[in-house]
Amino acid sequence: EEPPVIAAASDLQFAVTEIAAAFTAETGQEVRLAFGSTGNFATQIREGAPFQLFMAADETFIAQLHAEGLTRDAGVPYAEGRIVVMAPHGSALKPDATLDNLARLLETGKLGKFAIANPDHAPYGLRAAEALRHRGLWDRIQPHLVLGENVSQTAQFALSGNADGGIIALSLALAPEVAARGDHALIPQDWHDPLLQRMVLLKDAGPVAEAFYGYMQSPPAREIMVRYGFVLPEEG
Amino acid sequence: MTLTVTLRAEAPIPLDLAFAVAPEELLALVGPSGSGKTTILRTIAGLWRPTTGRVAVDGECWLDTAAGLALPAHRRHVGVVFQTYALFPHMTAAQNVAAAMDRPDHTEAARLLDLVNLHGLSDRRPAQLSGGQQQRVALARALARKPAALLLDEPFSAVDRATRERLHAEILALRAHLKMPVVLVTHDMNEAQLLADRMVVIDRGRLLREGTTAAVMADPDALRALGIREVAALLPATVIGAEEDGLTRLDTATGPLFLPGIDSPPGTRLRVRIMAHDVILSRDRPMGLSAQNILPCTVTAIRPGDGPGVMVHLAVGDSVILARITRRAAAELALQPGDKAHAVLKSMSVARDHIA
Amino acid sequence: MTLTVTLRAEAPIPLDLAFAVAPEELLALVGPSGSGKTTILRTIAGLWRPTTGRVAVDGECWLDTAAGLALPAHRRHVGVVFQTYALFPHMTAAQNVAAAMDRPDHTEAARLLDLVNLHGLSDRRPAQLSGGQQQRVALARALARKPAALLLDEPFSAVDRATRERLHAEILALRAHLKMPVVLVTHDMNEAQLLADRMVVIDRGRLLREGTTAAVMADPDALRALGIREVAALLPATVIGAEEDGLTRLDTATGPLFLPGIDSPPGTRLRVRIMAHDVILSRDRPMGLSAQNILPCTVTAIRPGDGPGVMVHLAVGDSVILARITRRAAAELALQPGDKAHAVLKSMSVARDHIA
Amino acid sequence: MDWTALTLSLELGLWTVAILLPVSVLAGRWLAYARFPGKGAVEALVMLPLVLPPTVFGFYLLLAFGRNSPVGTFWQDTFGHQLVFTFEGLVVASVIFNLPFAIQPAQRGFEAIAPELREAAATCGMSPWKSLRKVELPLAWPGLMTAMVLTFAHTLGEFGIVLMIGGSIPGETRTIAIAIYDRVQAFDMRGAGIMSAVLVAISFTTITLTYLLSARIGRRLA
Amino acid sequence: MDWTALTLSLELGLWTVAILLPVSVLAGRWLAYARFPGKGAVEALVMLPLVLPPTVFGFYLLLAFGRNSPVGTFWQDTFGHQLVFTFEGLVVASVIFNLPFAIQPAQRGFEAIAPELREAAATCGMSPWKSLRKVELPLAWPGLMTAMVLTFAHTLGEFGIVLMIGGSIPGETRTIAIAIYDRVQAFDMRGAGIMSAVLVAISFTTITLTYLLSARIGRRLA
Ligand SMILES: Nc1ncnc2c1ncn2[C@@H]1O[C@H](COP(=O)(O)OP(=O)(O)OP(=O)(O)O)[C@@H](O)[C@H]1O
Ligand SMILES: Nc1ncnc2c1ncn2[C@@H]1O[C@H](COP(=O)(O)OP(=O)(O)OP(=O)(O)O)[C@@H](O)[C@H]1O
Ligand code: MOO
Ligand SMILES: [Mg+2]
Ligand SMILES: [Mg+2]
Repeated sequence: EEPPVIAAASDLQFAVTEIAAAFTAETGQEVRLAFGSTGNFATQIREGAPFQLFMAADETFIAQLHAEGLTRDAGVPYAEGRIVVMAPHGSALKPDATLDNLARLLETGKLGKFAIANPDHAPYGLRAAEALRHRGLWDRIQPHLVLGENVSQTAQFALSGNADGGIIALSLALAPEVAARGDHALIPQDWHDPLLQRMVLLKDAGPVAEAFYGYMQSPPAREIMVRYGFVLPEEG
Repeated sequence: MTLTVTLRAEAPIPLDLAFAVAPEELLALVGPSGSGKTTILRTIAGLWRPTTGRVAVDGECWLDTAAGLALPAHRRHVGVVFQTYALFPHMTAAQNVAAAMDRPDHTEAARLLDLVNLHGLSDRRPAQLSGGQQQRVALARALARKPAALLLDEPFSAVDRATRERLHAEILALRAHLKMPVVLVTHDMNEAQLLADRMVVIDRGRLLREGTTAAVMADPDALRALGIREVAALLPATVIGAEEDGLTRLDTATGPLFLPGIDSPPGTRLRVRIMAHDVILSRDRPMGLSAQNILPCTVTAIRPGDGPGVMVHLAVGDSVILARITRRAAAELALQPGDKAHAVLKSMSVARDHIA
Repeated sequence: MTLTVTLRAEAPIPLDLAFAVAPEELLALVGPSGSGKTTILRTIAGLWRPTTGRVAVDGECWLDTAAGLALPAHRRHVGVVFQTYALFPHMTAAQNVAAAMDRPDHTEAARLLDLVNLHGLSDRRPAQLSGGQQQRVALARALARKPAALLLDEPFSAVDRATRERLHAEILALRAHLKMPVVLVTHDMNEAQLLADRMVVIDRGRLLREGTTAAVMADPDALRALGIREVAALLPATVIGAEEDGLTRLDTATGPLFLPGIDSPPGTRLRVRIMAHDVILSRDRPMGLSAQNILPCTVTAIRPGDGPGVMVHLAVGDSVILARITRRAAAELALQPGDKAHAVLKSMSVARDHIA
Repeated sequence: MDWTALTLSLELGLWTVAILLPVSVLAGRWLAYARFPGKGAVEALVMLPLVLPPTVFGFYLLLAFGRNSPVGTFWQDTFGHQLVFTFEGLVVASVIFNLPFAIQPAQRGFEAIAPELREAAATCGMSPWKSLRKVELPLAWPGLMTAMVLTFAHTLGEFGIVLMIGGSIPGETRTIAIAIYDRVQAFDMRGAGIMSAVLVAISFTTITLTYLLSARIGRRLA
Repeated sequence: MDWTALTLSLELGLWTVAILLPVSVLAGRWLAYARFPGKGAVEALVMLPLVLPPTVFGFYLLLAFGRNSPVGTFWQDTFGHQLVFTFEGLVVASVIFNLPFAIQPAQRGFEAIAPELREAAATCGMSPWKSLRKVELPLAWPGLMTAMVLTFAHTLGEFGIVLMIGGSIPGETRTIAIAIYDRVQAFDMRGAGIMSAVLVAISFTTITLTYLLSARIGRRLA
């Protein structure tokens, strides 16, 4: 029997990989992880993808799948995502929680490109747009935007040196590989709607997936999630 | 295995003709460049389809537009030598030859390549062969098929004289052996006359003249269409034997003929091509000439040409030979049909390639 | 504009020869199939590079391996007719011809196509032309270049007799007009002898014999290599005028010659090709023969061949004619060098294509 | 280095090539020789898999082959398992997506054969099948080569379709392209670099060898 | 319907084709005629842009052309603006990525020309340049056609590289492929369907017309 496949939003890359390793170490059971876009996973699940557990970046997808009877239940929220403004070392942009530096660069015409995820479909992109709107920068920043397909790609844009910075997930910014490349500042939680992330067991879920589902809610997993900057439901 | 061909088409060239070739018969298809010879061969082979037409071999019908029948080329049992050779560039000479066999037989392929004088070149690809060598591979390939009809489109045009003569002999031997009809397209009248039993002269897609080679070659109209001045007759002869000075004695209906360079054994029946312009006429038997062959004969007809020459038809036993002399000479000799005369023929004016 | 050629190579074929062609001169390159003729033309044209060699025209050096010089083909001013025609398939006949001009001149292209008897076919693509028609387009294209040297690789092999004669005349006229050296590869000895001033006989890449056409064609060794039995001499003659019966009177060093079918105006100097096997010898002037031309001459040499024939060399004024007669006849006539004799020649045995 | 993913990609490439070789021979030959009105349209049709972004094309394929589709239902009934999210599904999608790369060059390969050689083959008594084997395939070989190498290389690098149809299941549908993509997404530049280098090296070797052998194979087909 | 994105894609396709046509003629001709050891390796090299997933290839291009790279610096100094995240950047990336599609079929096209025809061109006094124009281009035309149509179609559908190098800037680097992808991701199936249909229809028409005209162009080149 092959280990179950778990579909996870790409902002979970680092956290869930580490949790899965811990899970295997603890239980001796293995899971296979597939990271990708939440929307794609939802479509694939409708077409019969053999995932047993789905960890979405946006809980609305879970609700839809539940309504269509494809999930075991309504699932549980497992985290709330946070966004940061991040700039690579040596950038003109100096990240600050209030985006003042970004605003100044915009005014003085010193800002180059600025990366966010595509707000049309990427949850992190939508929240980034809300935050920029809240700060009153949305209209002026338009000519500077480059749009990533998802939040990981946005991070690549922001940190490759070709953009002055961008807004990405805190969970990515805390990953050592990313953190090493620049500085970030957490954007206030009330500048955007919450990024409520929910996971759900799918109809065909087996015992190992169930065990992992449980493990995700256990203290060791929660500890890892916190380390990667996720706000956990109870702490909300 | 008679091959019968009837065809009619409007485009790309108006064609309208019919002919037949018996098994073991070799038909020469002659005519000016662009008159439709290749197109006719392509029709027989199934590579071109006329508006209406019928092609049959030995009762087996290959094409019958009336009946809506058209056998694809690969199911017609023909051997074709294309004007452009069309060798397979990725195969060696031997592979090209073997490609035409139903089951490749490399010994046989080697034998055929020897036959066309290509010994030792069987592993060369076409690009490594000279023009004449390629043409001979094409001939070997056509023969390899053991075809029900052999179609040769100027198959010796790029081959030197010596090789050509050798190939002529091979074709004649094979034809008798395989009992197949052969259609030969050629611009070389000597070749046509020596090899062919019958000739079809075409011009602009139409049959101008058809008949035995002797008859066609004696017909000034047909020859004019071909732009030919060399009329010749074929005199049947039997080899008697070699004389000590190297000449060979042959018997004809009217007496002995001494010719050089004949290797055939005594008893062999030959046809000697005697060019009309090579024959000198004399009323009396001439004396003291270097010419060795003086054949008594009877004048049967004197036909004026459109130039300064006349064609004198001479009966020599059952055969006819032709003498083309000037009108002036005819007048001086005062020849009349029925007169006795002597045809003077040099031994040396009959070249080896005029004997088949 | 003399073309000089020296070349040596080991592969693909061992080649080792040298020759030169003067401006206005036509050199026939003859030899068995596969002997290297095409390779030599390709060397001159710059399409093949020998191990060592030199090719120069009129002092301009095209190839000099010693000096490390090799002009690319497009900078050598040659006109080439390829054995396989090599027409551009995407161009019409006229476009093919114009493609060889530095600045396309469609009037000139049309004129050249007329010259090769292709009037009305100038808008056809090669695929829509017969073999002989394609060959003539190739000839027109080679001429269109107004080359410093014309290289012809069996340029008339696919063309019918009448057209061929016409093309012979055009080539001769052009050569005189353009003053270029011409190298002609052919298997047709008649063609070679009529058109060529000199001949080079090659065999397996080596020069076997080189000399004036008359000399080479009188050399039994050279002829044997070519598989040829038709020795001939060229007798210079001047046209006097047409007689009323259609024969033309010509003057030679030894008296008048009456030949049919000569259209050239009085005063034209011609060369009449007299085949050795066509000449009959007689000690006394023969009487009562249909043959019109009886030329007094002196025996200069009697050379035995290796067959039953001997070659009698006859002085006719400054020229030489050859008579090939049987040894038996020579013995009967008891000919000795220095003897007077009469060469008997039929008017009709000199065909129109034997006069140039 | 994810060797499983690499093996999977190579297998996918080989299967795709193996299936597309006969397809491109038949379709390419037909398009090369047939003359009919609307041929240009058919040739354009063959190109269409290219014009949509692979992920989108994959998305539509997923709908077309998914478990709610007639094709998906048929496959399920016939083979007892679904088509999408399996290796078979990847092969099918890859074959469809690579049609343009396979058919066009093959067609040009057949078009380059002089008609007189096909005629010579027929008059040598070769059936169309034998003519194909002995004359046309060897002569069209360079075109077929191009078709196969383009297809193989493109299959290795294909990402969007494979992701949509396959779902990136490790060991089953996660190809080396997806694995490298994941490494890049995870900012694991070292891992991505190693995988890329290995993939490029293997591809380079394979394709070079293919070219070196191809002349020989082309000849041996004769 | 995002007409701006469509126009952008068509422009990108045309630019790519326009640049790759001369490149593929030169490189394809050289590879077709030249004989040298290691030619198989050069041909394999040309294929390599295909074997990496486009997004990854795009990522490496982003690093190679980025503003900290020598290329990026040079571009900035020469043209006064950066190369990545601009239309020019897309064109450059697209040209590189399409090299295999352009060069291989062009090479086969040149290889299909009988050597005797090039020889005839030379003895007709045509310089290599004139021979190319009058003889080789018309005869290699089918191969060049394939090269150009594959390149054009593939550029329309290309997503990964365009996204990485371009950054999906509306009106500048957001091509129709990205726009359609975004619609699909946003579950706007109607919008995605309409855009896909328009793209397919326009591509189909363009390619069909190209094929129909190509024979004529090929001839007129003569
Ligand atoms: N690439 C090659 N490899 C080996 N041998 C070759 C190659 N090319 C030509 N040859 C040989 O070189 C010889 C000379 O060829 P060439 O074409 O010059 O002959 P040719 O005198 O023109 O003959 P033909 O009258 O038949 O046209 C031939 O025997 C041919 O087989
Ligand atoms: N596709 C075509 N379109 C128009 N005319 C054509 C086409 N193909 C052949 N022809 C013409 O048909 C005629 C007959 O051609 P064919 O090849 O049968 O002549 P041929 O007698 O073999 O001549 P040759 O002795 O020169 O080979 C020629 O005048 C040729 O121009
Ligand atoms: O679902 Mo994402 O990780 O915002 O692209
Ligand atoms: Mg013909
Ligand atoms: Mg030759």
